[in-house]
Amino acid sequence: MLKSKALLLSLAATVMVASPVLASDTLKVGVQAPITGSYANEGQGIDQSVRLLADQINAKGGVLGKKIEVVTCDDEGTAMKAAICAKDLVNKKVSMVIGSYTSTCAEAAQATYYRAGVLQTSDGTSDTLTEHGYWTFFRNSFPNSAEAEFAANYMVKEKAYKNIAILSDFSSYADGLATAVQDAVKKLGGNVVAREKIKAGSQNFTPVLTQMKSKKPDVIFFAGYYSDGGLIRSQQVALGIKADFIGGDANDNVDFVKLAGNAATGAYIINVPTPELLPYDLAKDFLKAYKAKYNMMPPSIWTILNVDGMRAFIHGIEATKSFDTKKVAEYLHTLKDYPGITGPISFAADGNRVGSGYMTYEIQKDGSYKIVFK
Amino acid sequence: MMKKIQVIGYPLFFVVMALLPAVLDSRWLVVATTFVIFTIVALSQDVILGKAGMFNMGQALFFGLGAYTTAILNSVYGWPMLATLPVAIIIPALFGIVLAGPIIHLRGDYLLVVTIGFNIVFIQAVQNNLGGVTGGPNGIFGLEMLQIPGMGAFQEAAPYYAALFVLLLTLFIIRNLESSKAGRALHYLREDDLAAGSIGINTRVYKIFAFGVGAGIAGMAGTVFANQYSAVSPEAFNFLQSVLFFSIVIVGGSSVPGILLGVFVMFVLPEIFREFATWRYFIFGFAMIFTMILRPRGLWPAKFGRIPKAFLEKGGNHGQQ
Amino acid sequence: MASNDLVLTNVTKRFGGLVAVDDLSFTVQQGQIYGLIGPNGAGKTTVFNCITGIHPCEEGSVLWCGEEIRLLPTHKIVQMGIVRTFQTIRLFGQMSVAENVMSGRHIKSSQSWWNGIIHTPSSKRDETANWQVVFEMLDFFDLTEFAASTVSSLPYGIQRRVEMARAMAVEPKLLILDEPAAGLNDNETQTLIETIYRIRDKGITILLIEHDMDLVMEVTEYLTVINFGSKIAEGNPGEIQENPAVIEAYLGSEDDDF
Amino acid sequence: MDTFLQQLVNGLTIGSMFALIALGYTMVYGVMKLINFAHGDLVAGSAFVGLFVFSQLLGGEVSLPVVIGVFLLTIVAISLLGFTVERLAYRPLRTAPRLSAVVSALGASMVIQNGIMLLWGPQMQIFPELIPSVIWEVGGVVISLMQVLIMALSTLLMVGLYFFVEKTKIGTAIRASAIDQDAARLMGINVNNIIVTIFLIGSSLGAVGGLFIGLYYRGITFNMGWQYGLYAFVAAIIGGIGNIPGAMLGGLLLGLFKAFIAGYVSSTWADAFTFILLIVILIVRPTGILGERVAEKV
Repeated sequence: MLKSKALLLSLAATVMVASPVLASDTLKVGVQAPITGSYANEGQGIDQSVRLLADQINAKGGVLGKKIEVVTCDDEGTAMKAAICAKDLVNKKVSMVIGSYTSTCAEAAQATYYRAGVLQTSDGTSDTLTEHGYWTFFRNSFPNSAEAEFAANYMVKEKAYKNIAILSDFSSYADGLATAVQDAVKKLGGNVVAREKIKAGSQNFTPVLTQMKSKKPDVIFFAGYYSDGGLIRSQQVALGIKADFIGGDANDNVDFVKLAGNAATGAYIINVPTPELLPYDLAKDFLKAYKAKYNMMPPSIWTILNVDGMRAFIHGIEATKSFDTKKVAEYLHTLKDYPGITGPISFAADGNRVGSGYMTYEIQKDGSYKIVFK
Repeated sequence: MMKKIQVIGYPLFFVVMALLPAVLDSRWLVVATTFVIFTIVALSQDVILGKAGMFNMGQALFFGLGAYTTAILNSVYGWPMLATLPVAIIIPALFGIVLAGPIIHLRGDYLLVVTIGFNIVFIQAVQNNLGGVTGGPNGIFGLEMLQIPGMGAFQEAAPYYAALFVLLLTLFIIRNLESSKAGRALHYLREDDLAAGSIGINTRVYKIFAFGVGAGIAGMAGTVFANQYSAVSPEAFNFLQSVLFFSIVIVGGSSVPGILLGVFVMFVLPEIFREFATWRYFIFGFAMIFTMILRPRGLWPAKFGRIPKAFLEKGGNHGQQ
Repeated sequence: MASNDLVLTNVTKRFGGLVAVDDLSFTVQQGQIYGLIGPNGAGKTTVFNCITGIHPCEEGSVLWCGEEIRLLPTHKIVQMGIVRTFQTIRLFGQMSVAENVMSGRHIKSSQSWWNGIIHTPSSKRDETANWQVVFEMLDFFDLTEFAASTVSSLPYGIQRRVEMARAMAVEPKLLILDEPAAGLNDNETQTLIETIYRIRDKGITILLIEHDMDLVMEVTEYLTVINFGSKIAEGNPGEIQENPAVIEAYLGSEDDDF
Repeated sequence: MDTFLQQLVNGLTIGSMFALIALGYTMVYGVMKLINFAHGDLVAGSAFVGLFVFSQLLGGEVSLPVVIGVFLLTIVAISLLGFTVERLAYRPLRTAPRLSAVVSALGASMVIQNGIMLLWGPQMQIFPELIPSVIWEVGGVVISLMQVLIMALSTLLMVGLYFFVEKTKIGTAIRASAIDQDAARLMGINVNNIIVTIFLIGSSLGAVGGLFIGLYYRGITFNMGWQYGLYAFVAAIIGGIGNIPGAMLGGLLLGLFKAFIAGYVSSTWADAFTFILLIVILIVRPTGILGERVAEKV
């Protein structure tokens, strides 16, 4: 009896403490992104654009009358920090999380969000992200397998390369993409002459490239990040390897061109459109606002994809007139062609974004992109 | 002084630790759990580095081996978490023994680089998905979490209590080690390898023993770590982690309170000062330098003179501080 | 072959091109106090290192109790009952006197390696019994009052006693002392002489190197003199003092210890 | 065969850089018996200072005097930084237990690494293209002007250092201090000055290494010092730490190992094989290839 009384008291205390929070009428949106570390500019881009979108929505009166409050946690691009971030954000009672940039960090945090019923959207392209059956997770980009099919089709059918060399780093995203490309190429009857791995950030890739040279590839497909891709391209040219270079989506970053220098000219990159090339009015408006607020362009398309993820969540809340994440998720799993900055947004039942907006770009002398294949 | 701490300090410490989950939110509970786990690893590192005086900078390898053993047994073979514990002790311990065998005759810095090497080889092996069971660069996710029956709402604190229990077990082992022939042999060979041999200690065997015990305890920590995150990934065991454990033992000093302080200073403080994100490690480096200058033997150095009380009362107390 | 003798036959030890010990033979009989003397750099300590396995010799044989120990590792030789002290004291500096002496009980202790992890009633009994011996040993060397002191903080003379106590804790059959009187004052040296006799009275054979000729001539029963690694004389103290080769060696080297 | 020769060139290029950096470790170790963990971060710092000197101080226009100016100013700045590290982090610990000095070195490494991050940010910076990217193809082997420069300048510096240590009075004093500091002091050698000298020389060589990294790879990050430091340290150990020709040999060997292992054995296991080789070398020769075996005096 005494015990239950104590329980009641403490419950009352909790309510008293908690009620001001409820009364504040905010919708908490978490950002889990690498604010520091190797992918800092991507992480900061995500954070900035989420804050911009929140400001825009708040200016229009918020979501169902609630203002959006953004809470950011820096996962430094490491899985362990991501796991801590997840608990932190859940603890701060966010109802949705935007991020993270890398598949590894998104995956390390997934289970925690799932258990807490917090919606999560990430640009991570690793296929495994949507294989756990978590109803809370929505991918705002397109999975590796979609990119792999596109890349294989481009290399084997469009360009008819005879010898294809594939290179990746050790990260789950890159290794997964490279393996998917390898499988897709084989399925189309292409010939993979080399499949090698490099250590991200190790700078000296000449031994691997030299060895590839002896296999006489017509093309080198690099699945990995721009910070290595730029160097690989420049070292490839310095070694006199005549093969074409195709970089996977994560090479799509302004630093790729800076790192590769003159060698960047003629390199191909496969990705969904870069921010500047998005044909939609929504995109033009958002980029203009971004430029006005931060005096720079978003670092890459990934930033914008994450914004679209958040927009879909907000739309879900408004359409269901509910903050119940379960209801919102149910609605989103059947979402069809909701207009997005990066094109129409549709989700499959497993949380994958439906469609494939991939294109191949060729880097021009002035560093700009030219679409060569859609 | 020392005595007082053992009599009052330890029980007090454990009471405080046992009550912590009641006041911590879930983020700080994660930090507290990791604090306990890192303490276990640092204690295991201390067996090799502090007690036996061997420059080991690869302790994360044994920690990782334990974690991966648990993760693989749980995810691939479906063993319950708790059942993996003995295997997660034995496998790292065996690795410790086998790896130490050919290298323990190496002098200080050579040993240091070889242990770093082992650590790097291990990381590359798990990244390359050795045997198809390590999950590659991603690691292994979605492990079962140890449930403690009857904890109800406190279930979130289960990994914390599991870690705390293992810490208790570790302290029990360390205490036994200190008052045993084998434990003293480690101190002797640290102080003077040759003199230790000259009174009949088989230094080679005891150096390997130190690696075995250190690796076994680290493996145990690995199990609770895998349990806490319900995941393992290669980067959590890379050699920079080994550097952290190495620094903890030296900064703290080779004693139990020293190591607790060391883990607090080297792991918890940076978490507390998260807001100063970019500045914290900069200032931290300075703190490490000044700690070493001001207290070259660590914040709380090991004290010797562990003589059974009964004999001390008989003998003089001359010179005892 | 007498059972508990130490027999060196044609022992040769080289360091690179340098012959440190050259074809040396001598026999230490059970119960003797045996002296090994010679000028500085004659190779005396090297002989000890050969016997105790620290630097095994390449040629010759070292027999102990009828067994060849030339190539055995140090710790095995200790287990067979040969224990030494060092010219430059080698104690476990940060540890207490009692812990230092306890190290000598290592090979006498019945604990297994796994008792380092879990104690058993018998390991606890063993532990207590060994501490008992340590305190007897401290008593024997008059060190009880320093039991808990850190060794490195003690004066030199006391450290010498601790080192001997540690060696004696092993319960050796043969005790090898490398310049036990070095750095001791007259009083301490006198105590040392008495101690050596008391050790011998326990039935322990003693082999020693010493520069203090008064001490050597007083305590030893038999002597071997070496110079440049080879034997130049052997005999009882009286004979050695008369031996012209020995006088030549010491005077020739202008060694003022003699 | 072309591939083999190409790998040889690759290996010698990276090996020369390792050797330059390894010299800094080995010289400090020789005299102080201390692993200078901050050395790798000095190397990283050098690339950033070089970037700053070029773009902020010397106007950002490429010309030969400017390139020489970048090298000289950076070397001066980094050797001063090395000097400061010695004063602040190592000198107060000269009589302390060895492990405390190791941790102090780790602390210094952390300070420099995070200092770079605070000054230049966490993003990768792009090093300017100071050397024209000229390449030649000789019988199927491609070699760039940058590679030739790296190998030539490294060789020159190493030969110079060798003669400095072997033939000059200061060099003799360095060798004497390495063998026995106390005896050297008794012979009238100011060991403090010798230590300052080796820190200045070691940091200068590291500075050149850092500039090479910037020039050759272009992309520089604040935390890249760790990996170069680790590999250079391994090179010094392979050669026999404390031994100057050993560091040169170790650096070149390590560069070649890495090239041939990544090339011929497996790129996915490159690191593992490198360290397995190191371990095997140390098991066979416990003090490195040119290291001396020291018997403990009893």
